[in-house]
Amino acid sequence: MKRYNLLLQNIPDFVKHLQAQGEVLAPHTKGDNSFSFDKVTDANNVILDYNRTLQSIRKFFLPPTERLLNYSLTENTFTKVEIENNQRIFLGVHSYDMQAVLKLDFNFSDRTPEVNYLKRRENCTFIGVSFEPDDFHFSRSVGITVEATEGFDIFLNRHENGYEVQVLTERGEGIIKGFNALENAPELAETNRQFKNKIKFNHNRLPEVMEQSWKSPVWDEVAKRCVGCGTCNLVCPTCYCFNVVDNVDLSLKDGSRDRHWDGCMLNSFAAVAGGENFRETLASRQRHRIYRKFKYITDKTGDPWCVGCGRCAAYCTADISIVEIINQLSDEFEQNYLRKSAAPAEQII
Amino acid sequence: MTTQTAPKTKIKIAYFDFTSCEGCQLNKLNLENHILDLLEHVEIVEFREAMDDKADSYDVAFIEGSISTPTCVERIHDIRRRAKILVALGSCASIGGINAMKNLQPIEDVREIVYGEDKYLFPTLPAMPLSAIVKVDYEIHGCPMSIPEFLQVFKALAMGKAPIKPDSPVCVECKLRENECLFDRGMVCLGPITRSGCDAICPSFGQFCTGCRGLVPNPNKNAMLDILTDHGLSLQEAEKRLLLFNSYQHPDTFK
Amino acid sequence: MSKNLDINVHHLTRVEGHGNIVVNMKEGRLEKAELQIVEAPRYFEAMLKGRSFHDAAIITSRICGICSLGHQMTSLKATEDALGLELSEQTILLRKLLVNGATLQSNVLHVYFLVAPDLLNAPSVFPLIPTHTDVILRALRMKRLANDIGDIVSGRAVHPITPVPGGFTKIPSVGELKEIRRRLVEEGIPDVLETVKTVKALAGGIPNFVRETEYISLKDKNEYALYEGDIYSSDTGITDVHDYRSITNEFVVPHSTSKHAKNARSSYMVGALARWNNNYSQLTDTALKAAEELGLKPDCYNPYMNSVAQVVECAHCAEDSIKIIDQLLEMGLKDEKPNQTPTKYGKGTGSNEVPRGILFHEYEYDRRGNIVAANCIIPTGQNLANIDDDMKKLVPEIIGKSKADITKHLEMLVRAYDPCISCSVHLLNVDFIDDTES
Amino acid sequence: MTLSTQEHNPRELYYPEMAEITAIKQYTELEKWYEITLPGGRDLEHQPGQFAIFSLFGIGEAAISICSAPSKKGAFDICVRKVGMLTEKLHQLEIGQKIGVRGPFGTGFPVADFKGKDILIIGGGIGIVPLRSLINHVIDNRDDFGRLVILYGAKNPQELLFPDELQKWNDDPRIEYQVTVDQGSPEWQGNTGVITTLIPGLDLDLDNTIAAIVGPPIMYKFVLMALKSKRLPDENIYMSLERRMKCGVGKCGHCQINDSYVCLDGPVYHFPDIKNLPEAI
Ligand SMILES: Cc1cc2nc3c(=O)[nH]c(=O)nc-3n(C[C@H](O)[C@H](O)[C@H](O)COP(=O)(O)OP(=O)(O)OC[C@H]3O[C@@H](n4cnc5c(N)ncnc54)[C@H](O)[C@@H]3O)c2cc1C
Ligand code: SF4
Ligand code: SF4
Ligand code: SF4
Repeated sequence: MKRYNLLLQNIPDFVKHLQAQGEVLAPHTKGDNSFSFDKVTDANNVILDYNRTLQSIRKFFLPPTERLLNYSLTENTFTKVEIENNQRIFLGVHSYDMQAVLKLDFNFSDRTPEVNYLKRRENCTFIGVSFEPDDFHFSRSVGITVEATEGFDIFLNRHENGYEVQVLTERGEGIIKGFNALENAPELAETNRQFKNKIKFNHNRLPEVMEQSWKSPVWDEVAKRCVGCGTCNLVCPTCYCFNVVDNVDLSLKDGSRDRHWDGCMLNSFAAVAGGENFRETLASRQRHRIYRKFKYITDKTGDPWCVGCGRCAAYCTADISIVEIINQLSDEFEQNYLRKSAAPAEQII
Repeated sequence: MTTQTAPKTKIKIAYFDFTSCEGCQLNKLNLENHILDLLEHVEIVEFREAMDDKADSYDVAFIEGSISTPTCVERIHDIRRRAKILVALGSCASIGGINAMKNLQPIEDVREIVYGEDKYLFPTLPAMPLSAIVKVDYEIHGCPMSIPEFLQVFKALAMGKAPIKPDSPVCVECKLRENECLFDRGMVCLGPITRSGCDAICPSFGQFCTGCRGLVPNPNKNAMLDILTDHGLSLQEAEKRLLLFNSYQHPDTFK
Repeated sequence: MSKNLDINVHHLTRVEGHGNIVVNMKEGRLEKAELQIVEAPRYFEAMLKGRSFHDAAIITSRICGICSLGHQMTSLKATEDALGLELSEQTILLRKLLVNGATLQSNVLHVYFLVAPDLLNAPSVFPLIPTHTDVILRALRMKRLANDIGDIVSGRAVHPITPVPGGFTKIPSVGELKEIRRRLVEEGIPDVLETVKTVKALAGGIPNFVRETEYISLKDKNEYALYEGDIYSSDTGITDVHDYRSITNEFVVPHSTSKHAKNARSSYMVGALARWNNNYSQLTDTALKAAEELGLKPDCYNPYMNSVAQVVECAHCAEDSIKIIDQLLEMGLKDEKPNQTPTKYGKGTGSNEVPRGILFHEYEYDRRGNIVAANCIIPTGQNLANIDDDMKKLVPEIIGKSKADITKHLEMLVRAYDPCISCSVHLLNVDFIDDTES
Repeated sequence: MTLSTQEHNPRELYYPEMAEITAIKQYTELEKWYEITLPGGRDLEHQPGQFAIFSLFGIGEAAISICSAPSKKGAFDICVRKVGMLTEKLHQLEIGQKIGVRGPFGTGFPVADFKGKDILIIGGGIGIVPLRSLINHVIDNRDDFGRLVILYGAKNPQELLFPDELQKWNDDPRIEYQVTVDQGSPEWQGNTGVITTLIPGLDLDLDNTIAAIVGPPIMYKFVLMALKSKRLPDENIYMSLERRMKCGVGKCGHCQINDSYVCLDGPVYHFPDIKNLPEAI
């Protein structure tokens, strides 16, 4: 692996160097206090120092609304939709969001591999960047450090005057070739940034906690505060549920079948015609949401399906924190099951 | 091959208005880019604000406004008899809307405040949505009614299918548009329990959701009040904000 | 000549809101000539009580969907006056742009869709679509442009979103303003000029009726007053906006759920014709040329000419909007936050010219910024007494005509005022009661 | 890291194939039966119990079970209850018109494992529809199986589906057919009462009997209780479940029952696999 040093003042040039090779997508400011991944039009507007973007880069692979097919009502025929897979360079991705993409890769290639998602994933280059954990980040607790490089072609690790550039793949080397404003750099001292926000247990114990939590009173307590707005689903980088609707033009001659993001916290997510709703209460929906992140897929893959980005808590309108929920369940588990078997606490954590 | 799902004949539609600002009708007249397309599929047989004609029956009656006088009650029964499908247009018609705010105060006081000692000249009832008096087939929410939803319902009816009734909250549409949440800008917003379908137009323009589309089914009102009070409103102010367009649903409105 | 006449137009069409025209003549003596306002009363003043200053304009904009921007502007001004909120120059310019857009929109709607069918003897605009397609498309294009000003600057033309006390929640982008400017230049002005031609061709159908009355509007030293100024009466001159009650003198009449108003005489007129009579010299050049073309001269006492004055204002609004956009672009748009920190609490008054005339809102706030008392005086309400007086003079003048003709004249008269009945509560209907041989 | 997606063999999952309606029968006010023919008379190649997703452009999609047996060649059958947008429009279609088909999807009944066993069919309401595929399969391969016992329950006599076939089942000496309705009518001479009332009277070879259950959500609990009291082993029970479904291919998330996807792991489930899923029944 090659390492270089990139000075802060050279970043706009670096962005321009990338722009010459493909579409560059990077964080920009959005609104008063938020950030969003958007196509770079002006290299000076790229922000590499940010806490989190409102939406993760999943929106580029699974767009919020996506046309599945076009049809003609008069002909009763449909036409296929072209799926773009041009060269895209993602600049300034945090490690947890990269991990989330790898998880979605699994979901969309498992059992019934879906061309819509997978094709958009071709021809992508990822340039990671380190971040300073805030009150909401807890990726460390799910096994993802700030400096985790898996999935990246290049990783930028922030230090006082700039970034340490780690070139991780051949693709990364290809991308960086020809950019001269880099200095060779010695390896940085291990940074290993600390997180304030933590899950009490090691994440590999959580499926066991969940196993015992089906009937926990925590679900009802959370449900009392939750308004069921679905924000937590819709901002989660590993959520991918969707709805499909047919839309027709005003001519009533043509139309499209479109899918858009959906969320299991929403009222009618599990409702069928005739009025039956298989997850009627907010408590049962909360439980399903958390189990999707820490039990169901985890039982199959061994990995938590939450990447600790903190979005669901940071944007929750009711200030509900997933870490708090997990920690409450863990406390309960500790009291009801571990105390009884008298295991020393150290072994658990 | 003949079309299977597209309409075969023009549907006869009529527009009526009750107690309202007529903003929904106007909003409809503001469909400049669409109006000629719309007229391809329908024949407008009655529309007082724009034309002189009157009709005996209609496939679809679009109705704006709340019921708030004894005459309104008679008229809406009459319209219901003539209409195959009755669609409530906008908040006044679908949920009582702003008009229903007057229900929160004793009706005599309200009349006194406005007309003083002449208050007895003008009879009034509590303001009610159409569904309080007659069966309403579909509702288009919003103050003014949301044009995207109007078009959606219109197209569905023209195709002879039931329109989709949005039942998720405005926050969903905000997220799909990647808006910065107004709570993060220090404002308070009713989006979390307000029925979507407006494409989150207010938050997208930096203004809080006023709840004009009514509440989602099974709203967790107490949690919403907690959110509002956590963000600086007193409980009374929070309730008032919630009641802006939703007074009719409030248990105190018919004291 | 029939000595007895009974006209009863129940729920007059092609006006906004519900009203009846009732005319009753017995043996040559006019017993009744009135516009009855039967719109259900809505009690906005009562609804406002106890509401926060954030909500006032949201509520009052719902008085009327057609004048929603006007109510909102007036409401915001009253609130800002009461709470001592200073506005930036940018905010004021953007608001003036909005007022121009709303006036343009409303005037186009009224002239093309509500008045033109009368002049063409059609029951509505719909039959005109196949026969006058170009004209209708032009009208739709003009309305779209006017509404786009509203959509872009205020989020939505009906019940605007972004204008709030102290400023705007979102500022339009430079690109959006430039695009609007381009369209104003390339479609807006040419379409207005075409409109002048169309209306000129139809102007022969405008009845020749004259009755001098008092004309009341805003007046400003620097510009054709739509957003700013003092109250001006053609009879009594300038009055401070805060003293509006001394001008409007509202009173309740039994045949109207909307209150009537009077100042120096038994009635006065507000709206485009009043503005024209009071402020014509401040119109843009294109507007003045349009007036000349259409034969509208200062001190015009024919209320039917109100529709013509509206066309003239269309030209003014389009041209003035271009000027405002240029000014904004020159200043450079700033992403300003609304100024919402009150410096005082108490009473405040706001006034604005809305398409139908001068509008007043007055609020009193308590120390938490909640409304203690509110009063709104609406242009159509102010015109009602004047309409009744017009009818009283008109009916004897045209009594020789057929009943259908008389009815049409009366309906057209009321429509010329572009009455906004939702505003005044919701109004209009002509009742002819005819028990003669006729 | 770019994904070399070819190794995943990505598939176009959402494009339907246009098939023709070749026969229609109206059974009840709400239910219609259709025969559907794929282009060229190609077989759908489904297993009894599987479903497909049907679509009409401008209206939407819905999951519908295939109700003919695989032995029917050149076309297949569905039976549709009119409950909403798509099903309503489908009811307006005529012979010769085309609808979109995706599938078959999901699990079917493992008929190979049922060979030599007695088959107990318990169908409530529209649940008889997916079971008809299994019933016909057993009838068509009658010697491969032991007894065929059919219990069918409906709300009232007017709602009984496949009336012509019911008569055949009733008349066939090798089928033990019993039907009951919740509410009788003056002409109704048969059983009245919920379907569970038919179970206690059954004489079953417990180890050799496979029960296949399909019905409305609330039916399962009571049928399972009745079978439990008969001591039918859980391993011998199969059931088909219904959930909201948008994609049919395990992506949209709507049909999830705990960690199981009805569209992939179901709709036909082996009871032992779901009895510990609290959201299943
Ligand atoms: C595996 C499976 C097999 C089925 N087999 C049959 C069958 O053989 N015959 C039959 O008549 N019906 C069957 N259904 C039910 C059928 O799918 C629904 O009745 C149908 O989706 C309703 O669609 P709609 O557009 O007419 O109703 P609407 O009321 O307009 O739509 C109901 C909403 O619920 C959604 N929805 C998704 N899944 C379901 C569901 N399972 N039930 C109800 N609503 C659903 C629809 O997509 C839509 O959004 C089956 C369902 C499943 C899951
Ligand atoms: S974001 Fe918060 S309030 Fe909204 S559904 Fe999720 S947990 Fe509930
Ligand atoms: S569950 Fe919450 S913290 Fe975890 S990945 Fe999703 S949004 Fe981020
Ligand atoms: S701005 Fe309002 S609607 Fe949008 S996400 Fe926030 S609370 Fe929800």
